[in-house]
Amino acid sequence: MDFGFCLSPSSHVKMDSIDLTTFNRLKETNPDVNTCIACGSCTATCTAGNFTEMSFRRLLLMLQRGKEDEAKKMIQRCMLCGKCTLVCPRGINIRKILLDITR
Amino acid sequence: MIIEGKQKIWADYQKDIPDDHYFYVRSCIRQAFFPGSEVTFLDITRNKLGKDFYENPYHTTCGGIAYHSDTIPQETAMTIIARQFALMKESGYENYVCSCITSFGCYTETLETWHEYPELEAKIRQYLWDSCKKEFAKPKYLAHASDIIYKFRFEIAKQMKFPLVNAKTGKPLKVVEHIGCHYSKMFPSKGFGGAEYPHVLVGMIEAWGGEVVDYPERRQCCGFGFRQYFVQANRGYSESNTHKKFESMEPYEPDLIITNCPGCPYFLDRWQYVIAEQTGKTYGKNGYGIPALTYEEVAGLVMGYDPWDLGLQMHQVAIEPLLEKMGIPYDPKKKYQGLNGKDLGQPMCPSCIKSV
Amino acid sequence: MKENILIIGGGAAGMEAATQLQKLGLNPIIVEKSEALGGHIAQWDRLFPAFHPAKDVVDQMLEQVKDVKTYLNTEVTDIQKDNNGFHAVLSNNETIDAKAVILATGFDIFKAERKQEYGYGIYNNVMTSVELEKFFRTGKDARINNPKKIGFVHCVGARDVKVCNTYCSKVCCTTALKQACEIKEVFPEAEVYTFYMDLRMFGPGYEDLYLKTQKDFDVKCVRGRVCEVSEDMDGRLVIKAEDTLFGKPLKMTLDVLVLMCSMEKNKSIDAIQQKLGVANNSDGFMQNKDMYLGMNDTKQDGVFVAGACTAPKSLPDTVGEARSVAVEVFNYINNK
Amino acid sequence: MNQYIFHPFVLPFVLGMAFVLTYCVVGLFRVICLLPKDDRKQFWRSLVTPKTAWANIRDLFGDCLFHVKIWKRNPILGYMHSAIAFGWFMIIVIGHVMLFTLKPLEGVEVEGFARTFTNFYYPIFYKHFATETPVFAFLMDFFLLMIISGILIAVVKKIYSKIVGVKRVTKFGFADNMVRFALWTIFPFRLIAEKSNIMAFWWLYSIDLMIFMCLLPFTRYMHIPTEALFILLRHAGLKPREPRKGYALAQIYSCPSCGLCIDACPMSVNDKMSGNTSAYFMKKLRNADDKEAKRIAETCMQCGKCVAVCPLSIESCDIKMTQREATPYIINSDHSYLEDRHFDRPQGAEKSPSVLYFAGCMTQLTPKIMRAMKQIMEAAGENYEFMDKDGGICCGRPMLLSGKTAEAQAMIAKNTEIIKQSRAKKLVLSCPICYKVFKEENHLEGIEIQHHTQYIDELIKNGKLKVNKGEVNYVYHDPCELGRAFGVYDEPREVIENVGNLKKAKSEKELSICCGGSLGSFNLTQQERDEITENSVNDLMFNNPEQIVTACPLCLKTFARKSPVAVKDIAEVVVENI
Repeated sequence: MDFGFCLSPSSHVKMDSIDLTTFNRLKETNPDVNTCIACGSCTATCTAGNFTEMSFRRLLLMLQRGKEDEAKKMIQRCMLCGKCTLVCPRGINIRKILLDITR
Repeated sequence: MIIEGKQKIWADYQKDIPDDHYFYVRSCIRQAFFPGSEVTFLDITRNKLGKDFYENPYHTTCGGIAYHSDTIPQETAMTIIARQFALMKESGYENYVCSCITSFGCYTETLETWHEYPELEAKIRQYLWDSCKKEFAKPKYLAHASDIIYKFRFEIAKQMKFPLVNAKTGKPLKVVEHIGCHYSKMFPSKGFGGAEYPHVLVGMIEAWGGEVVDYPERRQCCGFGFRQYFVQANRGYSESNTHKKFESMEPYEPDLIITNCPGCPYFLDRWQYVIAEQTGKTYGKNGYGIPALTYEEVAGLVMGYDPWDLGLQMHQVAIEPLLEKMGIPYDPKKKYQGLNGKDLGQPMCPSCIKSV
Repeated sequence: MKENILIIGGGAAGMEAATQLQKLGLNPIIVEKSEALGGHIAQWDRLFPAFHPAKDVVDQMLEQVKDVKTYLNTEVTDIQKDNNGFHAVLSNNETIDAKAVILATGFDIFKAERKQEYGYGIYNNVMTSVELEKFFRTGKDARINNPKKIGFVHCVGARDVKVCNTYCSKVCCTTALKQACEIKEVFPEAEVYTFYMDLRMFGPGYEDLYLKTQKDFDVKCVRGRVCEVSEDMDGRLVIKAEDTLFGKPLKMTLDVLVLMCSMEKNKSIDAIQQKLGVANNSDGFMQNKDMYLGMNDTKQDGVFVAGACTAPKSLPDTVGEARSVAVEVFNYINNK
Repeated sequence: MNQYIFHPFVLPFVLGMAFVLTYCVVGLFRVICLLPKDDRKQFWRSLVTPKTAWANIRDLFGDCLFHVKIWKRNPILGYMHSAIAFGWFMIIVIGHVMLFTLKPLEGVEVEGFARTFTNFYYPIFYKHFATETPVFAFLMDFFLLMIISGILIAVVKKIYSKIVGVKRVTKFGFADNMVRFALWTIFPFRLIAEKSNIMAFWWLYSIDLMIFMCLLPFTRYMHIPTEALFILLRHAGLKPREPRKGYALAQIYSCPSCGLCIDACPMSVNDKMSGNTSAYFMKKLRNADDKEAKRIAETCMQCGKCVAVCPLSIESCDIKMTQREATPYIINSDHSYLEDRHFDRPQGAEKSPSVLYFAGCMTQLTPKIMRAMKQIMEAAGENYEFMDKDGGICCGRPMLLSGKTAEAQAMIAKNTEIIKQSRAKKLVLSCPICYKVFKEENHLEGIEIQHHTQYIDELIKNGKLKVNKGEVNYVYHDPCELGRAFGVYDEPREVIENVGNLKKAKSEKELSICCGGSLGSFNLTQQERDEITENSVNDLMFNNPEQIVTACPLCLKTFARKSPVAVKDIAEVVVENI
């Protein structure tokens, strides 16, 4: 029966059931991923971010919140220019992490 | 769960309710949704408990729906409320009892606002005079009708015929209590038990032999939300709220939901049908739903009122399994007969949720 | 003859002030309401940022005040001032005459049950940071049974107009990270989350602790305040918060929730404080003369303050103030 | 067969020789077959083209026999190598010459197959079978002693490498050590055998030869036969395409693991990182250790210094790139959002700019370079325009470095399109990383591409830009992608000499040490990079300059972290002296 409306999906991130395989795999080779302090420098300087919604800070969070599909879509925008790595105050090897996600 | 912790909070959030002589105002929508509830309330309080309840035939809506839907400004809503108070004053009462939670919220909000901004009260006083030539007095006590039942829950328990107990097994029924958001979430001190662990319905359930279910989404709104429900495209949000609650309470296998707000029982009841149609899922046993009743209906049931006199046939979720559990006799043939014995006609049966 | 200085409160501030006053040739007298010196710090297991045993510090302090005249289980019930100084009556009916009074009354821990939505005292597995510290000391707490997921809520009773505490309690952020590391040490397999509004790592080595927490202990810091806690059928805790950095609400089940309770003004001294004419500031703590150069002075001649009675303070802050108050009092006595 | 013509002790040698010859022929066949078709054609053609043929002959002698490059780098090592290689070669040649000039002993004549077979080992063991004339005797002894002198140096180098000026040497496995030991002992045994004619030493000599030749294909000494092929392939102008096939394979086997690249590599600041150097990379490839080869390939900063110092000019950087390209990606890039990017012609500008300036991503992080360039172009009265004032598109070099060639090409094409839209005659770049891409990848025919060092040098030389000579002592750091990649060494130095005093660094030009910030490496951590930077800064500070000047925004940012003196871009220094 068409009621003209339907159940809207929950916007909650359900931490009990999210799949962290990719993030955990990443963590093994890049312990850096844990040290992000979400300052957003990477996003602000991003060459691709100048034209798109690319944000490494958010991308890391997506992986930690089970939004792997969104993360994979976002990472396609990256030009690997490495500016993010240069500005990261925690010295995270962002370019390596980005490459590792795509391989 | 540490019950002592709750009891401490309940003790902290108590309020004075006068013993007698109340001015009663009705809810706009309850009379349509659950027509037996207010009648039962008045019958219990007047005839079973011997209290003086006065209804002024000139009272109107409190304006809450329009106010919360942003169709009238606050001053208008306040002036409507001021007129209700004027009626109370004219009738010689000072204890104001409303049937509706939205109204209760509006009255509380108005009184608190006037308390903080006396100039606004003066302005409303002028508006009321200009428009109706009436003068109001602020009620000495403001209570919601469920507060009254709460206050007299033990008196009711004394007259109880069918406690909230499974008649066959002797085990208490598992009851979900759902409080209307505007009962105490805005002003925690105005509700029995406060905002986080309200006691008003819990007190009734415990007094009448039931067992309260405290499930993770207990605090969640039923999803009525005027703006959500009134616009068809937004109704999905409303339904989703209810859905979330049912998903959360399902593992506890509750026998009954008891509510104190006009919207909540309606939505907790009707959405079960919509969810069943859309997802094929029902939350009661054997394809039934979970009955969602008003506190007056529950009070009526335990006191031995005839289920059809209480208007329980107006519920979407079939009430019969609950009646059987509680051992309440009922005549299935009379389900769709009016008070005058005339056939009301039977509703269509939904495909996914059992209605008989 | 050595001048008497009355110190109310035998915590870190009181003990350290007494030590220094003694060295300066004055006669400090400590009045402590509880049964032992040490104050809150004596209840602590280890101190941030370097996980130093608190007992070490307390023992050193106790050693230094062993010759100081100390009243335990004693409160000041009355105090009067005249030209000769202060005359205090103690709860044991003794009287003390002193030339100056130091209020070193410290703080109280915020009563977690006041944040009803967190269900402290209602849900079995909600505990406070103080209780967790006790667990670290004693290894015993009925609520901690090999937990798989542990959450910390920052700012409980701080930065919260709903409990009338708008100030930041300063030390809870660092304490939370310290405790997160410690619980991870005890249960290495557990997932540990902290829910913070801002992480205020204000001191030397604190930011390093933060990095260590993230890198070595894999503690997950979520920016967002827990808004609601409930219990599921198994007695585990279901919490809701927003991950504000991600912009989405978040829901998870935890085995233990630790509430980082803020510091509040110690109200048991209110009556004496009033008699001494020391006002409170807008945060409800004692008002000092000014926050830059007069932090140990009050508007009342001869009445001094030190430590967390004026604002939430860390141990080093408190010790620093205790030392400076000793100099202030020394100068006050000598210039009289 | 006469007993004097044959003795069983020649058999181990014959066996070893047969094995190594077979192996080499099969290997040669494999390398040539695994070349892509076009490459193979190109190779055959090069063998008959006079120019390349001459180069082949020159290098075969110069490199394989005389080791001219090692002589230039380090005379002691040069002598060591050529003593062994050339001496051995001469012994073989003279031995064969003797075969034709001398009659075998006792007038025994052998014909047919027996004769050929005899020739196979005769020159190697002739002393046992024949007596030579004094001239030959002298020559043979001379070269034998020459070899032994080379081996002596090798032994000393092994015991204490610093005597010969080598800090780090390659660490070897069992087979390599065995062969080395065999090599060291072959000639002393021969000497003893020849002088004493004791059978045991002839046996030892022959067995040594066998060990050497049988293990040769599995060790670094394989470079002896392979190098010749590698020289031919290199002169054919081939590029490695896959990490372990064709041309790359020839290079892998040509690497002698001499370890010159280890000392040269900027990463050799500590033992752990020195394992990332090219010598080890080639070794891992030879051993088919793909995991390690991949790791090293991705750790390399691609500064090119190992190639610059390699006596064989093995293109290890290119092979590492093929290794990177071989790593598959599961997520492809999508840069479709760049499609509608175009050249933003400034409002009111009717004329096309004559100079188009592309700052590049890295220069966006060093705005002072952009500002200085602006001031220089203003001062020179140039008609210029910025290409990426509001953020441009990455040049594509980082994508190339990550092995994503196709994706990089899309970005390169877009930038080409934008440059062409501008109708500028000249493209000036501040970033050597971009410069490399624009020079090598973008098809910008008719547009002159200059790095700003070249551009400023030109402006000064043609008088458009007037500068004053200041008193400051500068040292210039050669960015890898400008210096080693394109040999732009003189222009920046001339510019600096125009505005101040140029001090020398310890290592200059093609030996300059990467700053450590290179985009080439994926794996280096910040701490590791910092160590490299510190070492590079120390090298630059050799003559106590007052300021470090570089010409790359990335070097600038990297040095600034660690330098005790001010670090400036060449453009800034020029602006200060206009």
